[in-house]
Amino acid sequence: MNSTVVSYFSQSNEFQNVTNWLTQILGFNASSLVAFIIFAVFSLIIVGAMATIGGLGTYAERKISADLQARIGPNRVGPFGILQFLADGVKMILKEDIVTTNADRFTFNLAPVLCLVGVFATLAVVPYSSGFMLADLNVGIFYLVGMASLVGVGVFLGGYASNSKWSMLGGMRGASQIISYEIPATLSIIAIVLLAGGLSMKTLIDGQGGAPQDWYIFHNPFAFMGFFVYFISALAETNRAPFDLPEAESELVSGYHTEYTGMKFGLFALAEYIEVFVVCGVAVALFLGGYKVPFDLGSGQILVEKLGLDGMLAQNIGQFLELGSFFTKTLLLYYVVIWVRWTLPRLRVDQLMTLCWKYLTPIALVNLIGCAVWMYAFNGKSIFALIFHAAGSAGGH
Amino acid sequence: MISLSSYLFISLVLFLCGIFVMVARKNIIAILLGIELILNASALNFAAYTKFLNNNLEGHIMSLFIIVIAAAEAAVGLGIVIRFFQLRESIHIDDASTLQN
Amino acid sequence: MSTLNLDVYMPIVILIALALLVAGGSLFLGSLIRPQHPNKLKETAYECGEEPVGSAWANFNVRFYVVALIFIIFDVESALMFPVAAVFKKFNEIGLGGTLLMSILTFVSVLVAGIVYCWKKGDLDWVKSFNQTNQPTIAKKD
Amino acid sequence: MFANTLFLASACLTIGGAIAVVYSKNLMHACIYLLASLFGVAGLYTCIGADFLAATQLVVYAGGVVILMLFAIMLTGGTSNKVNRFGLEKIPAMGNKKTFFIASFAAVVSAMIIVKILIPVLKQNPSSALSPNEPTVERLGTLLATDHILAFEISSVLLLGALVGAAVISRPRKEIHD
Amino acid sequence: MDYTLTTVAPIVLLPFFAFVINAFIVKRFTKLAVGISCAAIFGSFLYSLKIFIDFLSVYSTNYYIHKVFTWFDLSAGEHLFKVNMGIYIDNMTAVMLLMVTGAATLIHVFSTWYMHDDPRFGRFFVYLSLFTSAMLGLVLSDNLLSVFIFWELMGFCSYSLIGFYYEKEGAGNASMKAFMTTRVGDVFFLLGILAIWSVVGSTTFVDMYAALAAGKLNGIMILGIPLATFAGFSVFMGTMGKSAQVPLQVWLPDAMWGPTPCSALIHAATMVAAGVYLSLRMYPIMEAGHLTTFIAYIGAITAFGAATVALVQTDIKAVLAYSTISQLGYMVIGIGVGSYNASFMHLITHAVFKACLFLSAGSVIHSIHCQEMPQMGGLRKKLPYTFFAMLLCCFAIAGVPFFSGFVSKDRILGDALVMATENKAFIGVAILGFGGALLTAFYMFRMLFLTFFGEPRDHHIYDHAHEEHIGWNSNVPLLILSLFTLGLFYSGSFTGQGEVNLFGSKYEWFQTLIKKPEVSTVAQFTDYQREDLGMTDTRDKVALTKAAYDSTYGLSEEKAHHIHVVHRIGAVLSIFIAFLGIFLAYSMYVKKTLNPGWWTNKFAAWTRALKNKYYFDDLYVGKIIQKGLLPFNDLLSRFDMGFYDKYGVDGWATVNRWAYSVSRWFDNNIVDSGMVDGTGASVRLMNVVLRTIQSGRVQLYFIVLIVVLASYVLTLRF
Repeated sequence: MNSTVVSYFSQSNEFQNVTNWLTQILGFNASSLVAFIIFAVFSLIIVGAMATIGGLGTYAERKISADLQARIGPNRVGPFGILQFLADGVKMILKEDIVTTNADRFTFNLAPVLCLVGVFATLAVVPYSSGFMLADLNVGIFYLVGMASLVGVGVFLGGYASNSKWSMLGGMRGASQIISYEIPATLSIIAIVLLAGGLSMKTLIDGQGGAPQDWYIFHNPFAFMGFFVYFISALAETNRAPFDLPEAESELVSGYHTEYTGMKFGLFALAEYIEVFVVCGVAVALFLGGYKVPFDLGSGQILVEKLGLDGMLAQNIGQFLELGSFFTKTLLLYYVVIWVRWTLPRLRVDQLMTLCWKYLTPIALVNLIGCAVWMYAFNGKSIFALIFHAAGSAGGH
Repeated sequence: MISLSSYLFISLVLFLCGIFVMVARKNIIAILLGIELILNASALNFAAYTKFLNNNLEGHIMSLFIIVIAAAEAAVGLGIVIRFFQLRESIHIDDASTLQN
Repeated sequence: MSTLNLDVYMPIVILIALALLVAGGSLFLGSLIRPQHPNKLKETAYECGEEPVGSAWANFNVRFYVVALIFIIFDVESALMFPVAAVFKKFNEIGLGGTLLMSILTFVSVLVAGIVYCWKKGDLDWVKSFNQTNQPTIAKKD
Repeated sequence: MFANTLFLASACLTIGGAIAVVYSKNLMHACIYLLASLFGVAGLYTCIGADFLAATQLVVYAGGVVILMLFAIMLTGGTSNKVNRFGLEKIPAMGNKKTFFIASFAAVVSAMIIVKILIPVLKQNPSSALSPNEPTVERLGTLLATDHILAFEISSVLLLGALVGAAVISRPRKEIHD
Repeated sequence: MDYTLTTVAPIVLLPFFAFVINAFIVKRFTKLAVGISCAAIFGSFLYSLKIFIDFLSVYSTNYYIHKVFTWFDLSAGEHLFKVNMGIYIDNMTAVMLLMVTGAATLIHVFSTWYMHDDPRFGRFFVYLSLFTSAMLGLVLSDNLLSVFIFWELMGFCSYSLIGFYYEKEGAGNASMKAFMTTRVGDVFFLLGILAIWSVVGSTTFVDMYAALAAGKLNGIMILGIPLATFAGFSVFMGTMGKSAQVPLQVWLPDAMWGPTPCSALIHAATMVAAGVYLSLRMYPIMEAGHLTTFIAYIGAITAFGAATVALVQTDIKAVLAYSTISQLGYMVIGIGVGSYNASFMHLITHAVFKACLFLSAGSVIHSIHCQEMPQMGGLRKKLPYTFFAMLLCCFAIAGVPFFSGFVSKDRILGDALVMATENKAFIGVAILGFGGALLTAFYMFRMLFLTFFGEPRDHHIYDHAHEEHIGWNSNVPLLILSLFTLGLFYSGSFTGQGEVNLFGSKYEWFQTLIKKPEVSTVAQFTDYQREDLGMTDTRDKVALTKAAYDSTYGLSEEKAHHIHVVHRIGAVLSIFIAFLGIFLAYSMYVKKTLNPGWWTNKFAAWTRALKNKYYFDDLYVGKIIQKGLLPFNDLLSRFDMGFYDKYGVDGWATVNRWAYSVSRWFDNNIVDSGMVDGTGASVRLMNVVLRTIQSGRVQLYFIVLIVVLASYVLTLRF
């Protein structure tokens, strides 16, 4: 626990005081309890934020699509229709919950919960800022891959449990699509792990810098390709267009959630939108420098030196800058995802599989090998470092 | 509470459930579920022993390879089941009692 | 027990609990206020307005399985690759990068051989070419 | 405190899942219970500091094996009971009283074996002083890249064999006669 | 000059990799495969040359390189079981490497011409590469175990090469014969290895010498035979098989079924040389086992007998094959009479001139598509280069002064003569040796005269002899090899001391560099270290001065004088004999003053015996296999039928039948009479019972497994 929320707070004196006080009152070491409380509070905050982002995602999607199609989009509820998602949520809760007669009730109820659990559990390792991370696991990125694969089980079970042919087809397609595209995504991640030399999110981000030339995407040509492979695979993994085969409304009605109504459908949708955010966040963390801010503003050192601010305050400011950095990049990617959805036509199922197995996976393998060879050949230096080094040695001395 | 004996107990229960499933079920896929349980029990044992006895990570390596082998076994086993189903339209274990045909 | 340093896993448990809570809570909340008027027609599965014919739990095409199969092999491969990849940088710094690179290359190339095999044999093709008449026949019989 | 909670929860999930697998009458449900049990095992791994193993358990089992099993269930006709063209029960029942009786006999006998073997081991009372959990990924990677390099490489051959073998077996094929 | 395992390994691995690569690409890229093979062996040759030059620059009898690594280690506590592998290079190895790679390179080059229109052109080179690499591995080995591995590998390769034209029945039979005959020797060889291992605990040569020096082998008996005798004899049996000594010589003449270049390789550089090489390495054991007389007589009988058989052969390759056996006999005589370095020298010189002879014969055969000498004649004008090369080689093999054969063979014969003067038992050896030398000169020149001189006896063949198809890659190897038949290369001195002497000198490099491994002095070898990777190098440089040489070979004054005198007599005698043989051949086949037909008529029975190769094949096939092995086989089968089947199987059946009837009665009357009613025969009843057990129900098996395991475990006491 070196870079989680709790460790960030434990730097301040008040935290120690509160802990000691509680220890005296309760008669046992309360640090765990305090940690639990902090974690619980921040988990709630994050879940709330994510629910909002997911909700706003639906709003943004409709608004952006309207822009792209020269329409106005939602504009009734609240200013510019921004409260539309709340209205949607209320509607979801109020809708009747229908379970078809032939459905497998247990599985039918379980499927959306599984999706939601899988997505929420991944939130724990998303690095929002250097101090604002719920859990900095040693196996962070690997854990994320594992938890995200629960969504595939959820989708499949959702399709299965409905006992409807559309759902079943959608569920089968969705599961096989999710698992297929997990491969190029994982291989791209391994390439970055090779560069960074660790699995924890902190290690992955610390290898990069604030300025773009220090990001892993520009580390070498293979990582550059790897970013696109990862991004395409992430799109497919979250069943986003142009890979929304499982819910292709023109052929499968609504895919695996055809039979779902009300809040259960809402849970699927929420899980999907949060997952999009998570995969964008992972792309940012792995390739685009994560929460890093240029000039080392994140640690606040420069503020202390130049402006003479108090250490803790400077650190807090740095944290907010980092949060801003991370969310800006992530939301930009989020925008790209929506943009892509309304720009590109949907793939056919055979094209989908061909793209995954015959293009992305071989490219990802080449990237992996290429990154390893690059690391070995240039001793881990990025292409910019090499260029600067060459330019420096050519120009000076 | 976290002790070797508790881990051994859990893996014993897993193992017995696996045995039970393997013997009681007549569905080949269900039997494969039982095999997965047994493999998990053994992998858990390895990890527990390496933690409580010597703390070098050899047991983890062993567990890792058990997981690898379990995955390979599941892939091949289910492939056989599917082939068998294509031939016989059955996945009853007692139908799979001849070596030929 | 404090030596076990398990507190890092706290947020994961909390988040999973929260997910269950959110799902259960919203469903429970909805059940209090939402209407409940089931009828037989409403509870039939959607099949373009027709009466559903048979169960949806029928046999599916085996190519789904082949995809899942290749997936699981690569999944396991990545599980083995992750720790090795994580130490690659360290090994490279102490001058053992070459040997590790060779072992990674060997490992990957063997798997590449597998995927090339599947590619050549057409297991990666979703739609089989037409002159190939090895479509499953039994599975479609009933 | 939290460690105990995590351990208890994981253990309950594991054992409960396993027992549910035993008593489930529906194959699909049994598969889901298996998933729960495997999750519990992952939790148990984390309790003894095997974080990488836990993540591997999640990736390989939750993401891989369970999906594969679900697919296989669907490919063999789901869980509905039907009679095939030979008049046989197409999707066999999950067992009956007789098989359960035999199975409990087998379980009891194997429990006797294991307890017989385990008791002397537990009597020796191995040191229960717990060492603090340390990150395992790097050590595992070093072990895999040095001491167990052969196993590492050979496992790729195993996986290759599994891939080719299973692909050949399950490849759609035209039936020769009939 | 700092050789390690990895730096020496390319000598073996280059041809081996050529083999591996070619095995895959040979079908499609034949030319490339051939190129790879030739390049690989040439690379090995260059490397061997470097090693040889390095050894010459040290110029010490005691300098050697020995590297070991642990192959596997199964030691458990006290019980040591550790197998080391390694390389051992001393002067002998260096010379041997140079000879093998050099001859093999030239044979490869020659083969590109000889085999180029063969449908299996490429595959031939695949075998050649493996064959050469096996031989090189054998030469480099430091222990008997790896020698045995490479030895068997060579056996396999010779099998493939002799049976290369497997469409011909003769070739298939010949390959089988070669394989089986050498196998007889190999079994003994393996026994010898095991015997040595059981006592020494290692199969390394140096360990063996050390154990011998320490007297560990004294007093240990195997089957009532002293260990050294047993081991030495067993290993020598291996040599007899591989180097075609009486009575296991029968395979070598048939080996000419293979393509001629492969015969050249087998007869000269690799296979037969391996046997003698092994015997030289194992010399201390054989000496300690008092086997020298036996070995000398085996050699003498082989040398003389094969020479006599060669007299009547009409096939040009058969003559050469018998001359090989005969010359190998001389090498073995050399081992037997203690003429260690002369024997080794003869191995080298013989390899060179025999390779040249076979290649020349190949050139002739390929030009006229015929191997029968009576149909040749007068080819001197058609094939001038071949004739020149063959002439030099015949001089060499006949023992004409200034040629290599004289230098080495004369020394062996001289030593045999010395031994004969000292020990009456060796008189026979000397007589047979000199007689063989006479016959050698005779039959070699008979072959030469029949082939190249006189009038063409078959004009059809003569007119179609097409020299124009002969390219550089056939003539150059011949000429290079024939150049090296000059004695100068072997009896010269590399240090500049002393003169080149007709009878050899003390300073000639062979004499000074190759030293008999003496068990008293090799004890120093034991101090080499075995570290983890075994990359230790204990080198012991002793600059060889004249004084050092004299002290090493210290002999008393009068004895030295005696030896000198006897050697001089032997030399004169052998020169006389060589010229006598040549003169006889000349007068018989060129001048025709003597009629060979008269001789064959006079000694008709002998001629028949010779034509039939002393009836060895008939003996083996007719007597030993037909009369010996087959009746034994019959006996065994009768035992099988009469005893096992009658009492064992049938008796058991009776018991079973009784059990069936009991159980039937039991079932019928007590258990369930209705069930058994339908089943009449007891066999069918048993079927039913068995089928219920073997139901194919995996779960049932599993339960049985658990129950059995439980019944085992629960009875254990912990």
